[in-house]
Amino acid sequence: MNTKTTLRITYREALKHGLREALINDDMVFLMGEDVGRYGGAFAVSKGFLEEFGEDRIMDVPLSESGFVGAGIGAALGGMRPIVEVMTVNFSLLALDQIINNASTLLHMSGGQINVPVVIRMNSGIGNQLAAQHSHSWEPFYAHVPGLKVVSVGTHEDARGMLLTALESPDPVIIFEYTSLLNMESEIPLDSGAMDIDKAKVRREGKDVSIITYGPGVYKALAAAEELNLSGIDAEVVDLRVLNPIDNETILTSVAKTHRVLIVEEAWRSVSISSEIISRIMEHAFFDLDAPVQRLCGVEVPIPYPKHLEDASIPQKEDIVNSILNMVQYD
Amino acid sequence: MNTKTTLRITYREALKHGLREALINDDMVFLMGEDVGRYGGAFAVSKGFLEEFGEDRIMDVPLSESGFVGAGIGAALGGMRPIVEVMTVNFSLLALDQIINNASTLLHMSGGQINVPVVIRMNSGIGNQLAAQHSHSWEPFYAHVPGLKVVSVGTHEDARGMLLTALESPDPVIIFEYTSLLNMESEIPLDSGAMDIDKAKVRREGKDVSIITYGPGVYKALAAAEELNLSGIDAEVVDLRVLNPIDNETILTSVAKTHRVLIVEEAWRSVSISSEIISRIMEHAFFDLDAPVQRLCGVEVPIPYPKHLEDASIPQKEDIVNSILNMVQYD
Amino acid sequence: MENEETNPSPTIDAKLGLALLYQMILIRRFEEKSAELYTKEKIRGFLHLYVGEEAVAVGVMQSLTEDDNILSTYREHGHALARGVDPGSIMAEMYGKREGCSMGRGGSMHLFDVAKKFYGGNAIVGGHLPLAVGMALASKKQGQNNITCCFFGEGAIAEGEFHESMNLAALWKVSVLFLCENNLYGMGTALRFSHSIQELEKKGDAYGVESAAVNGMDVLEMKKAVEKATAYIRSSGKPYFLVCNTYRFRAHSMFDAQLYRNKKEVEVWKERDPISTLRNQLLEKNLISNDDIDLIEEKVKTEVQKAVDFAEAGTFEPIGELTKYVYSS
Amino acid sequence: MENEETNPSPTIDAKLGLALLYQMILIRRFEEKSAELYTKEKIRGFLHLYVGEEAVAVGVMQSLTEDDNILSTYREHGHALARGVDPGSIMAEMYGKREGCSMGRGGSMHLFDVAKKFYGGNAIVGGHLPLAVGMALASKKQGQNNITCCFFGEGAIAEGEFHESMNLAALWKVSVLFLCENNLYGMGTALRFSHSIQELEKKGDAYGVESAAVNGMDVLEMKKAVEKATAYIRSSGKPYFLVCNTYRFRAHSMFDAQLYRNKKEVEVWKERDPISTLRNQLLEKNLISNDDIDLIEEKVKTEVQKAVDFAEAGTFEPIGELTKYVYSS
Ligand SMILES: Cc1ncc(C[n+]2csc(CCOP(=O)(O)OP(=O)(O)O)c2C)c(N)n1
Ligand SMILES: Cc1ncc(C[n+]2csc(CCOP(=O)(O)OP(=O)(O)O)c2C)c(N)n1
Ligand SMILES: [Mg+2]
Ligand SMILES: [Mg+2]
Repeated sequence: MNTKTTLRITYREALKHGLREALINDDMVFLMGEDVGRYGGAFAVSKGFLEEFGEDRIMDVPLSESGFVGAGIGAALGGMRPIVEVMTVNFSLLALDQIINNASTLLHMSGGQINVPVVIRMNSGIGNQLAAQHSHSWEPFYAHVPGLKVVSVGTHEDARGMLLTALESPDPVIIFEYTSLLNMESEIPLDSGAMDIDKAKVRREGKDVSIITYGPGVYKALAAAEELNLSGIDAEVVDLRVLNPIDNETILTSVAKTHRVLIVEEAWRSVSISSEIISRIMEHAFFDLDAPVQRLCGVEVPIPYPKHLEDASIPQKEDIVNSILNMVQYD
Repeated sequence: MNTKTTLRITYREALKHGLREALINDDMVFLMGEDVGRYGGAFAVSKGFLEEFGEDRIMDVPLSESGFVGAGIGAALGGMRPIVEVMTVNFSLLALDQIINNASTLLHMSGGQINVPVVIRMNSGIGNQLAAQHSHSWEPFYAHVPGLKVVSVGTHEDARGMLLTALESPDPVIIFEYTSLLNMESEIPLDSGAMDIDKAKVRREGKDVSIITYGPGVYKALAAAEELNLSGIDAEVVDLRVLNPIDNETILTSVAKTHRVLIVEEAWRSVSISSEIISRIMEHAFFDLDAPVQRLCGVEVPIPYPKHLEDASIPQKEDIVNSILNMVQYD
Repeated sequence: MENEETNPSPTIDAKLGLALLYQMILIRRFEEKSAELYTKEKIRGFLHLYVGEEAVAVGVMQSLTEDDNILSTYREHGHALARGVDPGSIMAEMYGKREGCSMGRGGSMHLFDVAKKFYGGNAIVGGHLPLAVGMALASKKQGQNNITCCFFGEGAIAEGEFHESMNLAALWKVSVLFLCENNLYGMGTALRFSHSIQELEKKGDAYGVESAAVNGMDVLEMKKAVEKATAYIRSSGKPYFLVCNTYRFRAHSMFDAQLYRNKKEVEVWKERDPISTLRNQLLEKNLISNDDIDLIEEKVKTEVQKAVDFAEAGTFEPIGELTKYVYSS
Repeated sequence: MENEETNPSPTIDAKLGLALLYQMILIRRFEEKSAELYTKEKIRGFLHLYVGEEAVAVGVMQSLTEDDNILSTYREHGHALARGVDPGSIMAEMYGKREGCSMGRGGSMHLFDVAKKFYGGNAIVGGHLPLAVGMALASKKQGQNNITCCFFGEGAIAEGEFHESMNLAALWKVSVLFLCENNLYGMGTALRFSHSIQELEKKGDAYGVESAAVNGMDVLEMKKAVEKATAYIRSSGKPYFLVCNTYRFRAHSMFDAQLYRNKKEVEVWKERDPISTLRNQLLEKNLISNDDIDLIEEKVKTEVQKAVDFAEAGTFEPIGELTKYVYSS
C-alpha cells in the first residue's frame, strides 16, 4: 500500500488516536476510570495523557465501579461529556444498576427532559488466560437493554473512529474494545476519522455464504474467508458493529444474496447476539434460506485458565473454515 | 372439581406453602432478605414466618443487595442451605456480580471442589404500574450464564413445588416469581409437592400451533388457546419452566407435531429467551416448520407508568389470539 | 461531626413563619388528597407518602438557590412541592397524563422538572447518590458554585453506593449536600436492624466529611442546620452530610400493614408533628393568629383542588407514541 | 481503634524464629521462581507477586487453626503457602495442569484448597468480602467457633462491598477477621487518590467494629496484632478490622511499567524487607546463626524445585472435558 495515504498502526494506537482527538476536540470531554492516569491505562491506551491533558481531564478513580460510573452519568447530566472507562467488562457488573436503571432510563422516565450523553468504554474478550472472572463477554447483556446504544470495535478503523461518533450521540453509548486485538497491526487510511455507528458493515463481499460476526470474530472471519477462497468458496463477512439497536438491513441484504449463514460469536451461546440474529433472519428472511442458519459460539463454561481449554472454548479460524466446508458440502 | 383431591389456592399461598414446607423439612434451610420478617415480606409471602420460625431462620437484612446475596452464597459454602430473597428482580442488578462471579463460577474455578447450594428467589414482572425502574424482566440475563440453573414459576403447582426441588440442587438456582400472579386463584392437587426442574411442560395439548412461553405468559396462552378453540384452532401450550439450561426435547417434540410456533414473552424482544428458542428451532427443527416462527415480546421501551401504555408494552391475550389467527389465515 | 442541637428559638418573623407553614400544609394536604385518589384508583403503582416529614423538605429548600440541583427518592412529593414544582403537573404525573411533569411516563416515583433542577424521583434505593456526585463534579469542572442536594433515607446508608459516593465526593472535593432523612424505618426494617451503629452522622468521619444531626421535626431547626451546611459547602467546596431525624406517620407505601411498629410509637411521634410544632411556636410568639392559619388552609385547599382539576383535565398519550423517549432521535 | 504500635521486642524463640523465617523465604523464592517461569511462558495470564508483604501472610497464619476459613485475592500465593497448601499443587495450578490445586482451571488468581479451608483466590476486588461474612454466618448458625479470615487490599476498601460487609458482619455479630493489606497502591493508584481519609483503621468506627493498624513489615508485630485480634473475635464472636501497613516491592502484575511511583520510594521500603528484618532480629539476639539461614535457603530451594518438577510432570486435562464443573451433576 501507498504509505502516503495509509497508516500502519496497532489497534491500541488506533484507540489512542481516537481518544486523544476526542480530548483535543472538545474541552467538555474528559476521561475517568481506574488507572487511566498515573498508571497509563491498564492496557496503556491512555499512556501519556495525564501529562498532556492534566488531572482535570484524565481522572484516576478509586475502585468503586458503581460510584464512578454513576458519577460519570451524573456528570453527563450536569453538562459535561464524560468518557468513562471500566477497566474490563467483567467489572461492569458492579455498575450495571447505574448503567441500566439510570443511564438507559432517565430520558424515558423524565418524559424526554433529560439526555444522558455518556460514553462508557470497556475492554472485553477472551484469549489472555485470565480465567473465569476476567473473561466475560457481556455484549448480550447490554444489547438487550433499550435506551443504550452498544457498539463493538472489531477493526482498526473503528478503533480510531467509533469513539468520535459516540461522542456525538445524545444518548448513552457502550463501547466494547478487545484486549486480544490490542497489539495487532493493520493499515488504516491516513484521513480515517469518525465512523458511523448506526450500520453494520460488509467487510468482505462474497456470494456463497455470509459470515456474520462482531468484535474479535471479524478478523478471524476474514482470515477464514481467505482460506475458504482457496477451496473456491466465496464468503461474505458482515461485521455487525452496532449490537443495539441492531441494523437489520445489512444482514438481510447479505442473506438475500448468499442464502446461507454462519454466525460467529465469542460470547456464550444461549441468549446471545447470535440468537437474536438467527431470530431476525427467521422473521424476515426465512424463505431466503437454503439451509438453517448455523452458529459458532463460546462454549457454555466459565472460561478456564489453561491455554488449550481457553482456545477450545471460543470459535477459532479453523472452526469457521470447517463449519463452512461442512455446510457447503451438504448442499 | 372434587374438593377432596384439590386445593383452591392463590399463587401467593402456593409460594408460601412451598417455602414453609422447605423450612420445616430441613433445619439448615433459612430465609434471608429485605423485609422478609417483621414486615411479613414485601408481597406477604412470608407473613407469619418470623413468629413461626424465629429470627435465626427468617432474617431481615439491610438494604445491601450485593452484601446479603454474597453472604447467602457464603453461607451456602459454609454448609447452610440459604434461600435468599431479592425483593424484586430489579434490585438484583446490584447483586449480579455476586451471582455471576461467585455463585456461578466457584464450582468451576475451584476445579469441582466447591458447591454453591444457594437458592435465590426474586419477584419479577410487569403489570402493576411500577414504571421503568421496577418493571424489569431479567430472565434473559440469567439464562445466558452457565453454572446457574434458572426457573420461572408460571403456575400454581410450580409455585408450590419448584422451591422444594431447587433445594435439592447442589448448584445455584435462581427462581423467578411473578407479582402479577400473586392474587390469582387456581386449583392444585392436594398432594402436589416437589416439581421437577429439568423439563419444560406441555400445559395444553394441541395440534395446530405451539405457543411456547413462560412465567405470566402461561396463563395468558392457556386463555388464548381456549378462545382459539372456539375458532376451531387447537393450540398447544408449552411452558418452558426451566430457562437455563433450556430443555430442547419438549420444544422440538411440540414443533414436530404442530409445525407452527408462536413464542410469547414479556421480556424485551432483542436477545431474549424467545431469540434463543427461535435459534434452537432453526438449528434442530428447521425442516419441521411450515412457516417462520413468530414471537410476541415486550416492546423495547423502559416500561411506562400509565396503565394503557404499560398494557401496550407487553403481549396480552388478545395479541396472542390475533397473531395465531393471522398465522393460520396465511396458510 | 456535631450532635443534634436543641437550640430553642431560632429567629423567625411572621412572613417567614407563614411561608413555611403554607408549604408544609400544602405538602400535607396534597398528599392526603393523593392517598384519597389512590383509593379511588386515580393514582396507581407505588405511592409513598411523606406525611410527618414535611419540615425536612421545607427546611432544606430555604437555603437552596435556583442554581442548585436536587435529586430525590420515590418519596419525593414533598421535595418537589417545596422546590416549587407545579402541584398540577405533579398530580397530572400521578394520573399518568401527558401534562405531568414527566409527561406521565414516570408516575409518583419519578417526578422530574429540569427547569427547577429537580432530577427525580429515583426508585432504586441509593442509586441516585453517585449521580449527585457526578452532577457536583460537573459543576466544579465548569466553575459553577452551586450545590447538589441529594435526599435519601437512612435505609440507603447500608447500600454500597452511599459509601462509594461519600468517598468520591470527599476525595474530589465537590459540593454535595448528602441529606439523610432518618425516619427510623426502611420499609419494615427498623434502624437497629439495618445499621450496626445508630448515630448515623458518625459515618461522616470515615470519609472526612463534615456532618451533623438535626431534629427533623422542627422546620426552624432544619432551616438553621441547612444554612450552616450550605454555608460550609459554598465556602469550602466540600461535601456535607446532614442526618435529619424524623418520622413517617403513615405506612411505607399503600401496601403496608405496619406490622413492624406499634401504634403507640406512632402516636408519640405525632405529638411532634412538624406542622403543629411550627404553628404553636408562631402562635405563642403572637406572630400569627388562628385566622392566618385558616387562610392558609383555604388557600391550600384551592391549590390542591386546582391540581386535581388540572390532572383530571389532562390527556393520555396515544399508544402509538409508546416508544417515544427511548432514544433522543 | 488503636494506633500502629512499635513495640520493640515481642517474645520469640529460635524454633519459632526459624519457622517464620522459613515460611517467608519459601514464599519469596517461590514467587521469584514464578516470575522466572512467567517470562519463560510456563505460567500465563495475570501473575501478581507478593514480594515484600510476606510478613503479613505468615504473621496471620500463626493464630489461625485448621478450622478457620481463609478467603483471599488474586495476590494469594503467599497466603496459600503460609496456610500450608502444597507448593507443588500451586505451581501445577499456575501451569494449568490437572494436578493443580484447582485442577488447573483457575490459574494464579484462583488457588483453592478446601481441605485447608482455603477458599480462593478471588479476582474481583472486594467480591469475596460478602462471601466471608456469609461463611462466618454459617459457622455461627452451626454453633462453630471458628474465624473466617478475609484478606484484601486497601484499594478494595473503596468498593461498596467493603461497606456492606462490615455493616453486615457487625450487625450479625459474626466472626470475620477483615484483614487489609495496605501496600499503598491499588495497581497504579496511590492511597491518597483512592481514599479521602488515609488512616484506614478509622473506618472501623463507622460500623462499631474493633480495629487496629499494625506494621506489616515485621512478622513478630504482625503475629502479636493477630493474636490480639483473633482472641477478641473468639471471645466476643464479633468481627475485627486489622490494617496491615506494608509495601509491594515489585510491579502490580507482570504488565506494569510502574510509572506511578519512583524508584527511591521502593528502595526506602526495601530497607524494611520483612525477611531481613526478622533475620537481623534473630541474629542480633543470637537465636540463630548464618548457617541456619543457609540451611533454610537450601531447604527452600529443594522445596521450590520439587514444586516445579511436580508442575512440569503434570498433565493437561483433555479438551473433551472442557464443560466439566459447570454443573455438579
Ligand atoms: C436497591 C433497592 N432495594 C430495595 C428496594 C425496595 N425498597 C423501596 S423503599 C425501601 C426502604 C428504603 O428505606 P429508606 O432508605 O430509609 O427510605 P424511606 O422509605 O424510609 O424514606 C425498600 C427496601 C428498592 N427500591 N431499591
Ligand atoms: C472490581 C474490580 N475492579 C478492578 C479490578 C482490576 N484490579 C485488579 S487488582 C486492582 C488493584 C487492587 O488494589 P488493592 O485492593 O490495594 O490490592 P493489591 O493489588 O494492592 O494487593 C485492580 C484495580 C478488579 N480485579 N476488580
Ligand atoms: Mg427510612
Ligand atoms: Mg494495594
